[in-house]
Amino acid sequence: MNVKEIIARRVAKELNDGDIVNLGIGLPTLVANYVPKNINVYFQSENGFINLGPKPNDDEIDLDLTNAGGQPVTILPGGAFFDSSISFSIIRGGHVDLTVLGSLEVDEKGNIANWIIPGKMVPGMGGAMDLLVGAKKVIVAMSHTNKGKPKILKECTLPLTAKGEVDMIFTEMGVIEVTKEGLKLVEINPMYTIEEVQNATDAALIIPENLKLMEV
Amino acid sequence: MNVKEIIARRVAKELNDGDIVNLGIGLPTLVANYVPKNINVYFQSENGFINLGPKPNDDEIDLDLTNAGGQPVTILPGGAFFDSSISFSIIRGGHVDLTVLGSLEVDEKGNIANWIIPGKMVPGMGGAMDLLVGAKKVIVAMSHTNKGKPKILKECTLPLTAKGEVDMIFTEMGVIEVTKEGLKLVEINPMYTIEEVQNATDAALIIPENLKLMEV
Amino acid sequence: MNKFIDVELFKSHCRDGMSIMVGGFMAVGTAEILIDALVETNVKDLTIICNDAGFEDKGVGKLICNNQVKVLISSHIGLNPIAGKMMSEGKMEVTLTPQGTLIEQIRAGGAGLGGVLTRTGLGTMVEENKQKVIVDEKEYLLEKPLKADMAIIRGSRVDKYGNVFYNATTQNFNPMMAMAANKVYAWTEELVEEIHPNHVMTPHIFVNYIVRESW
Amino acid sequence: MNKFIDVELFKSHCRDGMSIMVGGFMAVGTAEILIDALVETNVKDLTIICNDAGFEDKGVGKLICNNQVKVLISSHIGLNPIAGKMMSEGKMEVTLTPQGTLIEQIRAGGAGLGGVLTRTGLGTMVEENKQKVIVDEKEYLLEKPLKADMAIIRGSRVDKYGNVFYNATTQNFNPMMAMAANKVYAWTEELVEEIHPNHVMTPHIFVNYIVRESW
Repeated sequence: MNVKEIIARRVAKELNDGDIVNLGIGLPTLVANYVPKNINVYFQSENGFINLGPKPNDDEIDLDLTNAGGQPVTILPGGAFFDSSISFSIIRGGHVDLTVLGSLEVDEKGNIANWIIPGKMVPGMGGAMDLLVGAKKVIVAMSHTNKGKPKILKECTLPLTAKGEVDMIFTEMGVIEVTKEGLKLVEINPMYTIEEVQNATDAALIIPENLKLMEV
Repeated sequence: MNVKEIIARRVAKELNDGDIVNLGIGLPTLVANYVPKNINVYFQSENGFINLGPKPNDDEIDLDLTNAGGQPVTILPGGAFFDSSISFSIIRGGHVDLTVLGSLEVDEKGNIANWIIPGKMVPGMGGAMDLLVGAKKVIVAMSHTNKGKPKILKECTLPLTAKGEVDMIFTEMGVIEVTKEGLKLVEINPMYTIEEVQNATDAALIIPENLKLMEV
Repeated sequence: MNKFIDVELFKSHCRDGMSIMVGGFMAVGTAEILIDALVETNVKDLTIICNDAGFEDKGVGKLICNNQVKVLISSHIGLNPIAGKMMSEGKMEVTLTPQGTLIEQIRAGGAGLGGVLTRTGLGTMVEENKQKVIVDEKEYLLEKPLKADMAIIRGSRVDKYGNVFYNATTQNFNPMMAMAANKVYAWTEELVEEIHPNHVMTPHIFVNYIVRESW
Repeated sequence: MNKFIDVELFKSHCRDGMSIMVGGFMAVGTAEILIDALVETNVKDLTIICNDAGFEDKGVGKLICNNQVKVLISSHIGLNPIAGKMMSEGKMEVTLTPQGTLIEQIRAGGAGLGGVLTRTGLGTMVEENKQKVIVDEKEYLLEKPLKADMAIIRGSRVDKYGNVFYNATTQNFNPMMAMAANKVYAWTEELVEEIHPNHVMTPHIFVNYIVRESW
């Protein structure tokens, strides 16, 4: 199992029956592959529909039906299309229970930076700022480091996407909760020691007595 | 021809091809009966559709299809239904070319009072305040006096529905334009003298050299 | 997730002091059966948000005439004389709001906006005690978002997932109210298997319960 | 009112310096034929308002790559590398706006609102030089309405009156842009006699011209 799979599998366990969920592009998209069989969750695609389904077979592609990345997808039974004003009313009005986003940096205040590297990469924020502010729960799903360099920081160095909106961070090393006291490691991947996780993290981690093992 | 007919017929001449029009309840509704044959105008019903048509025959009544007064009506070919947020975006966004409303009082500043008589009548403003502020052109269509008492005043005495939004006033006595200089009588019903019109009006009327006869 | 409940269960959800948004325009598009059920519960001190006061025997008018409404937020009460009487006698508090402002306030509540900036109501009683905001040298009234504990909506068709389709002018306030209330109860005459995703007017995620007279 | 024009007539309406709203999301729901026509006119100094920068060979990306765009107002430009290059070289001014804010700004333009009060963007670069408004002790950014000289929309079906129906995810920004621009040009693959009034997504009153390749 690779890093992305470990993370996506673990994040999927956070889903509750009936949840309305928005998954960011990249790693977060994989979460849809691991939804527990006994629950129904509804994926929203911010370009305008609910009940996002898997990719179509080549002979079933409908060019009018794409996800927020512009890729052909399907709509599951019971779905509905709407315009962008409704789509973002869903997002900003607090109707999304959970959003899962990738990130470049997250810090101990729950700040997140994932939309721009000045002078280098300027993709734009798309719907990320809206999702971060509007979703009831914000999960960051990402590799713990970038080529060995910590991505979980005391303070973000890149321009923020949102201030204090991140609730939890899931990486291949463990699960971290953003609390008022700081970042709390609540689960650890048994392949790593606490010391290794802390060394890969710029911010100080709070280690609770009941630190659990991350199911991988 | 009664007073209402005179007024409605004259107002109908203000309609231009392609106009989007909202008619208030009562006298203004009659304007729809006199639309010039050679033009198309589109009546909006603020409860949620465009291309408002005439009342249906008894055997054609659809209880799901009513006007802003809750009365059964029809929709003409090419019409469209929408929710109240779109309906009032049409009104407030400046997409209504012309609204025709009745009134209790209008004054020389273009102020209008037609939604409440404190202690007596409190129907509420419905969509009138939105129409007055949002429509490109506001026409008041009403009897010139109320039981002999002027309704066109120096200054409204009742609580305002909108400030300075009225463009023209049509009564059985004539047609009045609201100008920066004051109220200008631009047409007079040949059945009345200028003196009679002025006597029935509280505000001073500007009488232009080219005062026209109102077609009745 | 089974969203189906009967009228009796709906009644058990109704509480004194609740705020309730009721879709409909002069009772067209109002779920009368749910209003009747609310009358039967006799819950009191309700805050009702509805375009109008209905009629004495139709729409929210029935709640008003049964003395269940403490506060009414509405654009028009003229067709229900009892409402006007109760207002002037101080038995019911009425906030009269321009219709366009009212629908935008409800939309803002559902869409997470901080308020509505509008020119409607400037220079009138409507602006009293309200904040004003200047944008590019033009003045606007700031009208606050509206939310509610419950919304009662009426679908011409509802599918088993809770998707709603509204026919003709029954749409009016229903779709925006469905987005602005904590719990949304949809009543329908016609329950269907599935509404085509292109024709859904209120997506299922906004509908908590589908109420039928009995199951 | 005859709304039908061909592409040549459309081209004659295009001018240097115009502001143009273009519907579509990653070019899905974009009227490509009208973009091609705009490229052919070679009009310059355009202000383009679009969800994204499209691709180099798709959507508004074609206008950007042809050096016709002076200002781009958009939520995302990542899939068109030329756009990023032109931005960093100062050849094109780009205003990056959160997608939800962008659609609300367009809606506010069309609906006559003074602006949008949103928490999106607070504490980020997005809030720079913008007015903030406090409502009930909570802070909101004031984002201004957007309007344009022209909107280019794509209907899956358009009827002879100009009513528009959008299929699946082609809807996106199209309906709100149709309300916020001075002149609206609708292109469609399928011209029909009449769309049922319950299924119209953009009412005919917002559509000034129906453009087809030829008549």
